[in-house]
Amino acid sequence: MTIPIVPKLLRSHLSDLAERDARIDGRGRWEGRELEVQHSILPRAEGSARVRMGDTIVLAGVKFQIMTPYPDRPNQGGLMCSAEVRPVAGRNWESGPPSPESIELGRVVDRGIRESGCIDVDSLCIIPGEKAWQVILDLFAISDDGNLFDAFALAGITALRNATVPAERFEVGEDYQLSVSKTPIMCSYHRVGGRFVFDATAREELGGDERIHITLGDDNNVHSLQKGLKGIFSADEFTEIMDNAIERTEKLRKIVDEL
Amino acid sequence: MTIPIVPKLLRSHLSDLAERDARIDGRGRWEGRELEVQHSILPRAEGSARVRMGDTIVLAGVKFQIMTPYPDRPNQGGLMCSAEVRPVAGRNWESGPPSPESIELGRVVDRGIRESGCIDVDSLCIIPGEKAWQVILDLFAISDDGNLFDAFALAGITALRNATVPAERFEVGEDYQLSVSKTPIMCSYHRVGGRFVFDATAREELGGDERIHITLGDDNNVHSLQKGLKGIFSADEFTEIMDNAIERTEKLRKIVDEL
Amino acid sequence: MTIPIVPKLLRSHLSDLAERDARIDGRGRWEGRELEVQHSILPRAEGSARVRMGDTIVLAGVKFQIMTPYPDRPNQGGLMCSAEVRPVAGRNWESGPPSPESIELGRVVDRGIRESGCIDVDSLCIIPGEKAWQVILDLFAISDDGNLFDAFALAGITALRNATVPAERFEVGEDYQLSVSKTPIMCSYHRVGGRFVFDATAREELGGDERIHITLGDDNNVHSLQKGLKGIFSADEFTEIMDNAIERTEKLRKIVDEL
Amino acid sequence: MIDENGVRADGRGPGDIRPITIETGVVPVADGSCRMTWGTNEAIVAVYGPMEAHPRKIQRQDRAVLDVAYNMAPFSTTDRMRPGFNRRSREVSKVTQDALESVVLLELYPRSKIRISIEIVSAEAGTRCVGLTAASVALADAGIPMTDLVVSVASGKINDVVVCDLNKEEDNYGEADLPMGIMPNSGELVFLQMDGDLSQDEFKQAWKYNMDAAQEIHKLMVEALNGGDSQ
Amino acid sequence: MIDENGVRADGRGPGDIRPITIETGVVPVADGSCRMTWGTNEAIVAVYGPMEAHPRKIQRQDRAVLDVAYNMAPFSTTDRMRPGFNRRSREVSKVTQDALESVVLLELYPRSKIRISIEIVSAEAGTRCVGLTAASVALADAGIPMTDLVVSVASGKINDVVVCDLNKEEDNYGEADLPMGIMPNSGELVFLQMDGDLSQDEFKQAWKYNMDAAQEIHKLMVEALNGGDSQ
Amino acid sequence: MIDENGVRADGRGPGDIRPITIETGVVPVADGSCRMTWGTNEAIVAVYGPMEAHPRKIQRQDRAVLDVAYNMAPFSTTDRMRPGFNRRSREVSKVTQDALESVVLLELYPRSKIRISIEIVSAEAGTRCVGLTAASVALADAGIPMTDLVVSVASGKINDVVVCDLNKEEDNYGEADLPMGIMPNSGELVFLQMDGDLSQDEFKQAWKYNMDAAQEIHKLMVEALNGGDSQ
Repeated sequence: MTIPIVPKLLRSHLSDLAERDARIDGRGRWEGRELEVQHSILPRAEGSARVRMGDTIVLAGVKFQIMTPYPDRPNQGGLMCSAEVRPVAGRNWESGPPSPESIELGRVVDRGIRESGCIDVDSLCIIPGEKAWQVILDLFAISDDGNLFDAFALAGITALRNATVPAERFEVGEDYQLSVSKTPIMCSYHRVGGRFVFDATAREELGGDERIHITLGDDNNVHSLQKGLKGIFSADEFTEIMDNAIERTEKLRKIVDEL
Repeated sequence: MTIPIVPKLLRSHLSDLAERDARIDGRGRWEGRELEVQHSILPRAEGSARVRMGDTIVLAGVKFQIMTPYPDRPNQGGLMCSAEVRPVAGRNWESGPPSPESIELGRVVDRGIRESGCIDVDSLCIIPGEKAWQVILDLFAISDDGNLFDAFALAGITALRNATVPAERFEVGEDYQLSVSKTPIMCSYHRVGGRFVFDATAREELGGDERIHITLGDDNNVHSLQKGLKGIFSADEFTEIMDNAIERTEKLRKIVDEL
Repeated sequence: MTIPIVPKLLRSHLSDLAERDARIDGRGRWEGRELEVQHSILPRAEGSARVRMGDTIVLAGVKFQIMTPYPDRPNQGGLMCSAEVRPVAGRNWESGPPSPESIELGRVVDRGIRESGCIDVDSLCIIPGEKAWQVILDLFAISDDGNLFDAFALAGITALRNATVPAERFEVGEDYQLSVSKTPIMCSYHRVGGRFVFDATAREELGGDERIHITLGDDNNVHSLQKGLKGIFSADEFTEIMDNAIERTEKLRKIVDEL
Repeated sequence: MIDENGVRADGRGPGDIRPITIETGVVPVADGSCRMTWGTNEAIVAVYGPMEAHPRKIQRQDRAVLDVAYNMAPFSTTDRMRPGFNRRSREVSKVTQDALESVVLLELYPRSKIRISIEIVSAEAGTRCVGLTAASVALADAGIPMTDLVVSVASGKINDVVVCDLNKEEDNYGEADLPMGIMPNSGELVFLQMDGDLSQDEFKQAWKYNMDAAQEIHKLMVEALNGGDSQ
Repeated sequence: MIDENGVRADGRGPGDIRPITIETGVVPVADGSCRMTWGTNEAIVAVYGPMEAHPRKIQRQDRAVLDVAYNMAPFSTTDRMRPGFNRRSREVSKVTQDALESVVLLELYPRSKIRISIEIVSAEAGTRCVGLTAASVALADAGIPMTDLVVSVASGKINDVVVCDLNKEEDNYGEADLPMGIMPNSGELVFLQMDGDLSQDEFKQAWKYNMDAAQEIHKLMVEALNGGDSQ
Repeated sequence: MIDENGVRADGRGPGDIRPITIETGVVPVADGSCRMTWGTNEAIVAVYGPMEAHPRKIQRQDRAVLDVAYNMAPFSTTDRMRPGFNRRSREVSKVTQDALESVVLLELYPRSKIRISIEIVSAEAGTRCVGLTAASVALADAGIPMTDLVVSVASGKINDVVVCDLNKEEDNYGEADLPMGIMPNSGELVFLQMDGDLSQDEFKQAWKYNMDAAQEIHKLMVEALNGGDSQ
C-alpha cells in the first residue's frame, strides 16, 4: 500500500480523470464500492456490526449503562455515540487525544441517528427520576480507505437494530431487544477533480476538496447535514447530491432492514 | 499595531526616556491612562463590568451556583475568581491550558478581593450544611495593552458590587443584591527604564522588569501584595510606591463607589 | 557527578569488566551496595521509611483515607501504591505526567506487596458496605543512582510495617498499628556486559540490557516477576537468578523484620 | 410560539431576523476586529496577521493557514460555562475555519498564519452564525483580501412551521436547525449544517429564508465596514 | 473449577489451551496485519513501516525504533471501557514493545520507525498474550525480518492446581498468573511477568506448561503465515 | 495563642523563629543540594547544571535560564496531597524562580539551563520560604555564582498581634501573612507577597521582624556552606 507523496500530482491526476468522467478505481461517479454488512460479531457487546466498503472496514459496538436521568427529563434515558480512529486504521492516523476529524466523525453520525428519533429515549427509563438506560454506541475503525462517515453510520444503525438490553446482568428484569423504530442512512459526497462523487476512497479524499454528508430518514426527511473542509458549492450542485442521496439511502435502508 | 521585535532596543529607548523622566506615551511617572468603567453590560451574567484603560479592555462577569458547604464550614458559601486571557486579547497570548501568567493574574486579583473581607461568606449560606451560594467571578481580557492586573481588579469589584443573587431562578426565594461591604482597589507598578511607574502599557511591560501589585482596603489597610518577575528592589523604593498607592486607591475607590 | 555521554564506550567498558568478572564500582557480581534502612522519619505520614543503597536514596510514606467499599466487596478496604520519580532525583528524570518508567516502578512494587497478601484487606473494613480504610503507599525518589525498584520495595514494606492507622483523627476509634503479616522482598537483576548482576548502579543500567525483578515471600513463594527492557534470556540464566534471589531475600527480610 | 397569522411571540414574521448591530475596531491591539450583537448574542472577534506561522510544521509553502478559535466566555450562558477544552467549541471552530478558508485569498501569504479569535460573550441562539459572520467582517477590517464576505444565518422549525433565525425561547422548542454560510454576491455556500426533522418541502423553504436573510444582513455588514452606523 | 481427574469446567486437561484461529492481511491498508481469536479473545494487529521516524528526536542513528500501542476497544469488555489514557494499556504496550524489540532486526532500518497497533476488540483472559503473539505474526506478514517469532502464553493456578491458559471464569478465581514470551526455536524468553502465589515447585510446573503450549501455538502461526487454514 | 507577656504557645517571643537545621550534599547524584528543616517543615532541593538547554526554543542567547519546580510530596501533608498539576505549586514555582533569577549571574552561562527541584517532604507553615531559602543554599553548594544568598521568611498576625514565623497552629488562626525574600547583605528584596489584613503600622512591624530574622537565618546558611554544624 502506498499513499502518493505528491498531493499536487494526485490532484491533477484526479482532475484529468474527472474530465473523462472516470474515477481512480474505475467506478462511476455515483457508484459505491462493494459492500458487506454483518451483525452480532462481537461477543462482549450487546449489539455489534462490521461494515466493509472496499478496503474500508469498521466495527460498531453497543454497550449499556445505568444512568440517573437528568432532573429536567426524569423519564428519559440517553444515547451517546463516540467514534475512535486509532493508528491501527491507517498510517496517517496518530495516537493521542481525539483529533478534530474523529470528533467530527462521531458528532455527524450521532446527529443523524439522534435526530431521526429512531431510539425512543422514553422507552429507556427504568424507574422515573432514578434509573434509566444509557445506550453507548462506539464506532471503531479497523482500516481506513476513505469514507469512514458512511461506514460508521451504517455499522452504527445496524448494531443498534441488533442490540439486546442486558436487563438481567443489571438485575432489572429480563433481557429484551432494543427498540429502534427507524433506519436513518447517511450518504457522503466528496468534491474530487472538480465534481462531487459518492463514496470516495482515501486517495480521492487526499486529492479532493469539500465533502457533504446527508442523513435521510425512512420518509426521505432530512435529519442531518454537514459540509466538511474548505470549499464552495452551489445550490444546483447541492440539489443534484440530494436527489442522489434520496435514491441511494432507499437501497441501503432495505439492506439494513432485511438483515 | 506593531510590537517592537528588538526588545534590547526597546529597553534602551525606555532607559533614555526615564533619564528625562518621560514615558513612551507622554504620561507622567505616576499618571494613569484614560479610564472608563461600565457595569451591567452582559445580559447573561448576574453582575458584570467593562473596564477600559487606554487600549486595555477587559470584562468581568459574576455567576452564581449552588454548592454544598464544606463540612468544616457549614455556614459559609464560597467565592471563586478566575482569569482568562485568550488569544483574542493580543498576538502574544496563545491558546491552550492556562498559562502561568493568567494563573497569577487570577490569584492576585482573587486574593485582594478575598482578603479584604468585602464579601461576607456567612451571608451566602442558604441552608446550613446543605446549600450555599458560590459566587464565581470570571475576568476576561478583550484587548491587552498592559496592566491587565489593575483592569481585572477594577472590573471584578465593580461587577461584584452590581451583582444580583439569582434566588428566583434557583427557586430559593427572591432575587436580591449581593452584599459587598468594602471596595478593595489594586494598584500596580512596573520598573521601566530603571524606576517604577504606574499603569504600564504593553510596551513598557515588554521592555521593563519587575512589577509590584498592592491591594488596599477602605482604611488603607494592606490586603494583598505581590512582586512579579525577576528584579531587585529596595525598601525605599517600596515606601515610595506604597505612598502613591494610598493616594491612588482612594481616588479609584470613589469612582467605583459612585457608579 | 558526570554521566558518560558516549553510551557505546560505556557498553564496551562494561563488557571488558565483565570478562574479568569485575564491576565498575569494584563489587562482585552478586554483591549489593551498602544499605541503610530507617523508619518513621516523616512527621506528616502515618508510616514512613528512608532507604539508602549507595547513592540511591528513596522515601516511602503511608497515608490513610476513608473509602466506600466497592459494592462487590463490601467488607474490604483498599491498598494503593504509587511511585513518583521527579526531576529532583537525577538529571535524566523530567517533569510532566508520569513516565512509562515510573508507572512500571509503581506497578511492579505494588504487585509484589499486594500479591504476597501481607495486608489483610478485610481487616481494613470499618463499617461493612459503608466505610473502610484505603492505605496509600507513596514511593518517592530523592537520588537515583540505579535500582530504584529494590529501594522502593524495601522502603515500601518497611513503611507499611511501621504504620499507624489514624483512627482518632478520622473519629472512628483509637489509633492502632497496621497489621502486616508478611515481608515480601524484591530483588532485581540487570544484564550488564553480557551477564546478570545484582543491584545495578545508574551507569550499569545505562550501559546494560534487560532486567528481571523477583518478589519472594516469607516461604520463598514467588509473588511477582517482571522482565523489563529489550533482551533475551535463557531458562538457565533465570534459574541462576532465582537461586540467588532466594538467598538474598532471606537476608533482607531479616533486616526489615528486626527494625 | 407562533399564532394563526404567522406572527411569532416576539412579533416577527416567519422570515424576519432579530435586530443586529455591527461595529469594527473594537479590539485596539488587533489588526482587525468586530463586535456583533444579534438579538442578545454578542460576539467579539479579533484578527491577528498575516504573521509568521510557527511552529514551522504548520507552515504551508504555497499559502497562509488560518487558525480559528471559537470560544464561549464563562459568563456567556445562563449556567456558567466552565473554561477549557470543549468538543462543541472545537467543532464550531473547525467548521468556521473551513468556511473562512473558502473565501480568504490564502495563496497571497505563503508560509504565514492568520489568527481569528471568536469570543461569544453573550449567547442566545445561533452563536455559530454570529461568530462566522462577525469573523468575515473582522477579516475585512484587517484588510485581508477575500473573494466575498460570508453571511451566516439559520432557519428552523417550531410547531411544524418553518421560520427564520430562531430566538432562545423558540430554539428550546425547535424541531430543526439549518445554519448556512452564504457568499452574498454569488449565492454560493461555504458552510452547511442541519439537525432535526425537515421534509423535503420544509427544507426548501428554510433554505429560501436563509438566502433572503443573507442579503439583508449583508447590507448591514457593508455599512459597518464603510464606517456607517449599522443600527 | 477442576474435577478429581484433572478435567476443567470447559473440558480441557490441565495443560490444554483454548481454541485458536489466526488470519493475516485483515487490515488491507496496512503493511502487515493479523487477526487472532483465542477463546473469545479477539485481537487485530496492524503493522506500518518501516517508515520515516518523526519527530526527528525519536530517531536512532543505528537502528529502527518500534512504536507499539496496545489498546482495548470500548466494546471489548463486559463493562464498557472508557477510551483514553490508561495505565494498564501503557504498561502492556511497554512490555510488548520490549519483547518485540528483542527479536526484530532493528539495525537493518536505521532512522526509521515501525508502528505496531494492537487492538483488542473482544477480551476474555490473557489479552496481553494474544496481542504479543498476533503482533509477531503481523510483523512477519509485513515482511519485517526477525530472529524468531514470539509465542506468548500464560499458565496459572486455580483451586491450588496449576493449569495452562486460564479462561475467563478460571481467571476470576485464579491464584496466580505467569505469562511468558517464548522464542519457539531456541526456547529462550523475551517476556516474563508473574503475579500471585506459586511455590517454587508450582512455578516450575507452570513454566513447563507454557513451554509446551508455545510449540503447539507456533505450528498454527506458521500455518497461517504459509497461507494454510489455521483453524 | 499568645499571652499577655507576648509569649507564644510554643514559648517563642513575637520576633522569634522556629528551630532550623541546614545540610548540604544530601542528593549525591546532583550538582548541588540542600536539606533544610524548619519547625516540622522539611525541604530537599537538588540543583542540576548548568547544562544544555533543550528544547532549543527555551534557550537564551545571552544568559542561562532557570527551571524551578516546587512540589509537595504526597505524604507531606496531613491529608494526602494528590500528585500532579496543581495551581498553587505552579505559582510558588514561578515566584521562586523570579526571586532566584534576580540573584544568579545568569549571563555567565549563555544558552544553558540550571534546574532547581524543590521537594517539600514535610509541610508545616511557610513552605515557600523554606523552599526558596534552601534553594539558594543548594545553588551555592553547586558552585553557581550569585550576587547574594536569598533568605526568605514570613511574619504574620494572630489575635491582632504581629509575630514572626507562624507555626502550623498559629497559621490556622493567622490574620495575615507577609513572606519576603531578602538579600541579607544589602537588605534589598527579590520576593514579596502578602495576604490578609494589616494596618500600615502593623505592616511596618512585620517588615522589621522579617529583616531581623533574615540576618539570623543567614548565619546558619553560611555555617552550613562552610561545612560547620548548623544546628
